[in-house]
Amino acid sequence: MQRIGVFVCHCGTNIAATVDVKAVAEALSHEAGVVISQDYPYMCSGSGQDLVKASIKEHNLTGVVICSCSPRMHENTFRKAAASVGLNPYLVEIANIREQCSWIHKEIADATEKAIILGRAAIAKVHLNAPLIAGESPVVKRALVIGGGIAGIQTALDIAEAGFDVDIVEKEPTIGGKMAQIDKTFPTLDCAACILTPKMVEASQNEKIHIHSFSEVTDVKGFVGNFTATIKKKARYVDELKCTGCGACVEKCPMKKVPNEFNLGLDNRHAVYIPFAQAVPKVATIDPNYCLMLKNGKCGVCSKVCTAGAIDYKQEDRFIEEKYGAIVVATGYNPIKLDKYDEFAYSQCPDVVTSLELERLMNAAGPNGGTLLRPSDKTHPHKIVFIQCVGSRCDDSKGKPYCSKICCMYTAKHAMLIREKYPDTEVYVFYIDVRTPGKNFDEFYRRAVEQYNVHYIKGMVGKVTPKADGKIDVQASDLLANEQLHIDADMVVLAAAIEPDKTARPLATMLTTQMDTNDFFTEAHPKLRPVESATAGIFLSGACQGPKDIPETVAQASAAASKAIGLLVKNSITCNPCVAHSDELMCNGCSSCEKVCPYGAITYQDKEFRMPDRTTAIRRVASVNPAVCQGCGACTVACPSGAMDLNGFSNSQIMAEVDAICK
Amino acid sequence: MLKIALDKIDSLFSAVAEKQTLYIPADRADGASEYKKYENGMKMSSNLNTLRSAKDFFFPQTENLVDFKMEGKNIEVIDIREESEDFVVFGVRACDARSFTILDKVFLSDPVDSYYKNRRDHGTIVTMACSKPAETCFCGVFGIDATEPEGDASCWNDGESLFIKANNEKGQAFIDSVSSLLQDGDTAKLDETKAKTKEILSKLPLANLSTDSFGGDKLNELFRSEKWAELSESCLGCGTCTFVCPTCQCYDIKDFNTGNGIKRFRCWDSCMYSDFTKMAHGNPRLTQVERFRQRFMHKLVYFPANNNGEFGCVGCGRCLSKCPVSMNIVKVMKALEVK
Amino acid sequence: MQVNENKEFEPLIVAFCCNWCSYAGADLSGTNRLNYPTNVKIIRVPCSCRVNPMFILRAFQRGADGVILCGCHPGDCHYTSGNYFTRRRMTLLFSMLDYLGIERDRTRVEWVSAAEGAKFAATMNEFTEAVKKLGPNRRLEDLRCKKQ
Amino acid sequence: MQEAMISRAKQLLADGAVNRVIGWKKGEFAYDITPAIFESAEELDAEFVYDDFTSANVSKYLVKETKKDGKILAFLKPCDTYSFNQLVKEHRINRDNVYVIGIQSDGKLDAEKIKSKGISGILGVKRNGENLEIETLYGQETMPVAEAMSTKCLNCKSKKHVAYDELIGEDGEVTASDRFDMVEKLENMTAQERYDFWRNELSKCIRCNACRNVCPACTCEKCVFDNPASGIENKAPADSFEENMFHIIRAFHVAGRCTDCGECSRVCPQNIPIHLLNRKFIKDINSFYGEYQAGADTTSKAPLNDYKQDDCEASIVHERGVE
Repeated sequence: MQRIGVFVCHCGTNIAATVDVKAVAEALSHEAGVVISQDYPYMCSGSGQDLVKASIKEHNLTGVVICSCSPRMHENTFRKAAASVGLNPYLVEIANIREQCSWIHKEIADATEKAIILGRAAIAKVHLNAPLIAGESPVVKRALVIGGGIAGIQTALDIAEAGFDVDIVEKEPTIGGKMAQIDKTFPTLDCAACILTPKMVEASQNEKIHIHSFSEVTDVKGFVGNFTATIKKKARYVDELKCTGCGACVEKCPMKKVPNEFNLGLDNRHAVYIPFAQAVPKVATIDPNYCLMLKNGKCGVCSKVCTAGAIDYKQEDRFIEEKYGAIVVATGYNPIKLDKYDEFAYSQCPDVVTSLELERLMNAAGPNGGTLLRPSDKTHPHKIVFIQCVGSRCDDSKGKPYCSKICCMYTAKHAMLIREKYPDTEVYVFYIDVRTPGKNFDEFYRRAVEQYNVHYIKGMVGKVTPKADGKIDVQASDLLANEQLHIDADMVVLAAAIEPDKTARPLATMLTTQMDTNDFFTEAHPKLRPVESATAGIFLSGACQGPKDIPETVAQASAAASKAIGLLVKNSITCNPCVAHSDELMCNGCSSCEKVCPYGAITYQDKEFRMPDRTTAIRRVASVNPAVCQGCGACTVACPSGAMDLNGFSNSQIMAEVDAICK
Repeated sequence: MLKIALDKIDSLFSAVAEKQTLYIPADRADGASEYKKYENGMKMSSNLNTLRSAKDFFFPQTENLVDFKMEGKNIEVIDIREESEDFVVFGVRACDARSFTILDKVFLSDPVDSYYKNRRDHGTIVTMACSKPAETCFCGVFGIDATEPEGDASCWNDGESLFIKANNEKGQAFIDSVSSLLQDGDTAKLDETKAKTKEILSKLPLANLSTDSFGGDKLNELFRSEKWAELSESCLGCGTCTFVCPTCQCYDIKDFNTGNGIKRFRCWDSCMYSDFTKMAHGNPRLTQVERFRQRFMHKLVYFPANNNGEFGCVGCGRCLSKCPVSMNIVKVMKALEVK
Repeated sequence: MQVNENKEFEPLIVAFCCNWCSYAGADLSGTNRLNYPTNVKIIRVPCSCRVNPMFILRAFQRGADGVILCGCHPGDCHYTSGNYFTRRRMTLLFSMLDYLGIERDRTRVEWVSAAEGAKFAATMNEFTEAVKKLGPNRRLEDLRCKKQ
Repeated sequence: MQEAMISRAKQLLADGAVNRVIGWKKGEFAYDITPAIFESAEELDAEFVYDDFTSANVSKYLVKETKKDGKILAFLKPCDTYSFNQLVKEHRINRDNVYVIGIQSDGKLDAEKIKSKGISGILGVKRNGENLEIETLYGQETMPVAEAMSTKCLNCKSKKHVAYDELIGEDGEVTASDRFDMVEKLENMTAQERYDFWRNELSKCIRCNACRNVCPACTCEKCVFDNPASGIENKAPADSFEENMFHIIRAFHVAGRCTDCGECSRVCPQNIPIHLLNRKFIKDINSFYGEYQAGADTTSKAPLNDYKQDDCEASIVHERGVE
C-alpha cells in the first residue's frame, strides 16, 4: 500500500496570493494513498526541506508530491532531500502550481481548483513511480583521434598534455594533412611548414601520443567511456621500427614514374617513397601498385641498399584492437573532383589548376622548387585568372550548396604572393562576392586590391578555352561594368569547393553519429554543443564538421580536446536512470526502435526463450544500453507492441496523469 | 391454422410494435441482414439468416453488471440492474431457436444468471420456418427440423400467406395480441412447400454429416487425437466463429475505471483468444492447438456430457461462411470421424 | 469538460510539453505573468516524441475537449531528432482523426522554445478559444467516463 | 497452374530442398479454402489446391514456420510477396528457412459477394470468360466475374513479385490502380458526413480481431489490445470510443508498414472496409513524404522511422480541403 506525502508550498505570497494553499492541502489529503498533506511558507528553504524529511521518516512515505514551483527549479533540491533520509529520489514528483498556475491566473477559486487537479495528477503519477538507481560505467583513460591533420594533431597534443594516452590514426603514410601541402597561410603569410612541422615533431616525440600512420579504423564497438576500435595497419613493406628514414632506398629505386600524390600528381615519385622531407613518421613506404619486386618478384634493390634491413616484402596488413574512453573525429576535407566542370577545361588543359595545386607549384618544396611555372611548358605565366566558387554555393546537383569559406581568403593570398614575387604578372579574380569575416581578413583582402592591384571582377566565368598558341581564352562577364570580357590567360586557377573526406560516411555509420546531407558530421547542438556529436563520447574536430580555416580548426581542435579530457578525467560516468528499457517477452525484434534512436543506444541479440508451447526458440530482442540512452522516448512510440518503455515517464505514468487531469 | 396474407404483414408488425419493441431481420446495404428495431414501412429481409444470431438480444456482447462509486477513500456499490421491457424477436430460424435450449441450460440452471433470465422473461421469440436452406446448413444433423421451428410461436410462409402457431403461453399471448388480424386458413399449399423444403434438406451437401463419433463418452480418444495439431495449424486465433455463433456463451468480467468510478461489465470472450480464462497463475491453454481443441471439444463432447447428449451446435453454418481461413466444425467433425 | 447552465462551456485542454523547450516556455510565461486560461493543464514529457497517440486518444476518452502538443522548434530538439518524428507521427494521426470526422481543431502541434513565453500564452489562449467554439467533444468521448 | 505447382513442390520435397510446403487445401464447398502445410507428395496430390478462391495470404504463417527446423516452400501471389518482404525486413521471417515460389494471380473471387447477390445453395463455381457459371441447389446461376471479384483484387496495386526464389507463371508489373478513389471520395465529404460514414461502419465491429490476426503487419508477440499492462487493453467494443480507438491505433501501428494486401477487409465478418483506414495512411505518406510502398524492398527506412528537416508541419491537416 502506497504511503504518499503531499507538501504544498506558499512560496511566500507567490503561490499563496492566488492559490488557497490550505484548501489544496485539504483536498489532496483525501486522495487515495495520501497519508499526510500539509502546507508551508517556503518548502525549498532549509526548514521546509526538514519538514519533508521529517514526514518521510515519521510516516515512512513511499512517495512524495511537492506542489510548488517548476520542477526545473527545485526538483533536484527535493530529490536530494528525499535521498538524504533514504527515500529513493525518483519517488518525488513536483506539481507546478506557481509558473503554471498561481502566476498566470487571477481568480483564486479557479487557480485553486487547477492547483488541486495538478496535485492529483502528480499523486496519480507518483503512485506508479519506481525507485530508480543511476548506473555507473567506467571510463577507459585513453583517447582515439581519427585523422592526423592539424586538427587531429592539435587535439592529440592537448589531450596528451592533460596526461592521457592518445592514438592518432592517419590513413596516409605521414601525419600533417592538408596543411602540410599548403605554402603560406593567410592573413599573416607565414610559411605553413614552419608552423606545422614543429607540431608534427612534438606529436611524434610525446610519449603519450601513439601515431598509427598508413592506418585506418575499420570497426568501432561500445559506447561512451568504453569504446573498442579495430585499427588496420596497412602493409607498407617497410618495418617502421627499423627504418631510419635515410632515403637510400628511395634514391636507388628504379621505378621513378609514379605520380606523386603529395604534389597532386604534378611530378613523380619512386615506388618506394617518403611523402616529404619532414614527414612524420619519417619512414619509407613501398607502393605495391608500382614496386617491381612486389608486382613480378624482380628487383629487390631497396632491400639490398637498406643498411637497417627494414624492407620486408612479405609484410601484410595488421589489425590491432584498442580500448578508448573517448573518440575524436578529425577526418578533414578534400577539394571536390572537377571532372564535371568541363567549361573550365580543367581536364583538358594542364595550365588550368586548382588552388591546392597552385600551393604546390609555388611551394619551395614543390615540383618547381618554388618558382611559379606553367605545368605545360614550364614557362613563366604573365596573366593568371582566378575563378571563385567553383562548385561552392551551387543550387545544381553538380556542386555543393554551401560556401566553402576559405577560398576567398586563400585566393587573396595567392594573388598577393604572385604580385609580390612576380610584379610583371597580371592577376584577375572573378568572384560572386568576396567574404572576409575574421580577424584581419578584410584588411588582408583590401591590401590585395589596393596595394597589389589585383583585378577583382564581380562576375562568373562562362567558358575557359585552351588555344593553339598555348594561351587560355577566359570568357567572362563583368557584372558591375555589365560587359563581356575575353582574357588571354597563361594560367587559370580554380577555387574548388571543399567536401568532407570520403572516409567520413562509413566512419559515421561505425560510430552511430549523425551526418548532414553534405556528409559533414552533425554537432549535438548547433549553438551550445558545437564540438560534440549527439553520440556521447564522440567529439568533432576541424573541417569534418564544416568548412574551416586553420585558426578555427585549431580552436575547435582544442575545444574538442577539452571536452574529451572532461570525460577522461572521470573514473566512471553516472548514467541518467530515466532511460528506455525493453520488455524482452514482448519485443518483436523489428528494429523500429533502433531506427529512431539518435544515440545508437539500442542493439539486438538473439536470445533463447521458453515459448508457450513449452519449446525453446531463438528470438531477436532489443536491449538498451543505459549508458548511451538519453531518455528521449522516441523508441517507445516507434514500438508497436509497447515493449519499449521509459523510466520516469512510463506509459502508465503518463496515462495516469491524463486520467487524473480529465477526471 | 391461423394466417395473414403476406401483403398485410406490415399491419401485423405495426400492431405488435405498438405494444412492445419488435425486432425483425432487415437488409443491410452490404447485402447481409441483421435484426433491426421495427419502424413502420420496414421490410423483412428475404435472406435465410441474419449475420449475427438472435442470441445477442438475450446475451449481449457487453453489459454492465454493477457500478462502484469512489469518493476519496470510500467505495460504494451500486446495483444497476433494472427490469427490462417486453420485446419480440420475429423471424428467428429453427437453428437459432434451438440455440436458446442450449443457452438456457447454461444460464438458467443454478446459479441462475439474473441478467439473462430478465431478458428471457420479457422476450418473445417468434420463429420462421426455412424454405430455402443454404449449402452451409446442417441443422438436421442435430435433429432440428428447419420446417418445424421451435420458439414461443412459429411461422410458415407458403408464398401467399404467413401461417402462425403458438407453442406456449407466451406465444399464445403474442397471437392473441394480434388475433384481430388473423384468420383461419387451409394449409394444403403450405404442406407442399414444407415437402419441397424437406426434399432439399435431404440433398444438402452436409445432410449426411454424422455425430456418431462424438458425445461425452468419446472424451478420451477425441482429446488425445493427433489430428488437432494439423486441424488448428491454420487457425488465426480470432474470435469470429465464437462471436457469430448462436450457442457460444463464454464471457469475461472486467472492471473499467471511468476516472470517477468503476463499471464492472461482462463481455463475450472467445476460447480462441490467447488470454481466455487467464488466471493468476497464467493461462491453462498455452497454444492455439489447445485453444482450438477446447472450442470443438466443448461443443461436441463436454457439453453433451453435461447435458444428456445435447450437442453445443445447431448447424446454422455461420462459422462456415465467416471463418477467415474456412476452418470450421464441419471440417473438424469429418477429420475426427471414425468410419 | 464542464457545462453549466449559467456558466458558458469551459473546455478541458490537455497540453503535452517537452521538458527542454515548451515546458520551459510555459514556465517563462508564468515568470512574465502572461495569462492563459485555467482550462489548460500541462503534462511534462522529456521530448515531444515521447507522446504516444494512445495518450492523445486517452485524453479525449476521459473528457478532454482539445489536446495540444508542444515541442522544441525543428532543428532545436534537445535530442536532435525527436520532434521530427513527432511531426510525422502527429501529422498522420491528426489527418486520420480528421478522416474519421473528428473536428480537426481539437488537436494541434505547436513549436515553442524556452524563450517564447509570450508565444506559449498566446497559443494557449488562441487554442482554448478555438476549442470553445467547437463545443464539447462528442465524437471521441467515452460515455462511461461522463461525470454524472 | 495448380498442376505445375504440385509437381514442382513434390520435386523440391523429393530433392530434400524443402521439408514442408505451405499452400491451400480444398474444402467442403467450391470456395472454403484453408491455408495448409503439406509434408508429402500424397498430401499434395490429395488436397493441394490453387484456384479462384485461394485468396488467403500465407506469408504471415511463415513467422512461426521459419522458426522451426528445416526449410519450408511457400507459394506467394504478387501481393503476398510484399507482405513477405516487409516481414523479412522486420526480422520476423527467417529468410534462410523459406523457399519462395512466386505464382501468378489473375485476381481471386469472394464467395460472400456471390451470396450477397442472393445466390444461395452454391455447389460449384466455374469461370466462363467474363461470366461465372454457378451451380446451386436451386439450379444454374450466372453472374459477371467482375462482380464476384474480391475487393482487394478489384483495385490490385501490383502484379509484380517483389521477392521469390523462382516463378511459376508470369511476373506482372506494378499496376496503375485506382485504389485511392474511395479514400478521396471520403476526404471530399464534410466532417459530419465522414463521421457518420465511419460511425455506421465501425459500430458494426464485434472485435473478433480477425482483421488484426490475419494482418501480416500485426505479428506482435503480444498486441497492446491483449495486454492489460498497456492501459488500452480491451476485449469488446464496450463504447463507441473503443470502436474508434481500436481501429485508429491498429491502423497507426501498421502505418508505413501496411502493404495494402487487403486481408483485413476480406476477413471482416461485418464487411467493414477496414482497408480504407490503412489506405488513408498510405495516401498521406505518399503525398507528405514521397511515394512509399511498404514491402517493395527489404532495406528502405519506414516513413515513420525517418524524417526530413523540411517535412510539412502537422498544420497541413488543418489547412486543407473540406471541414
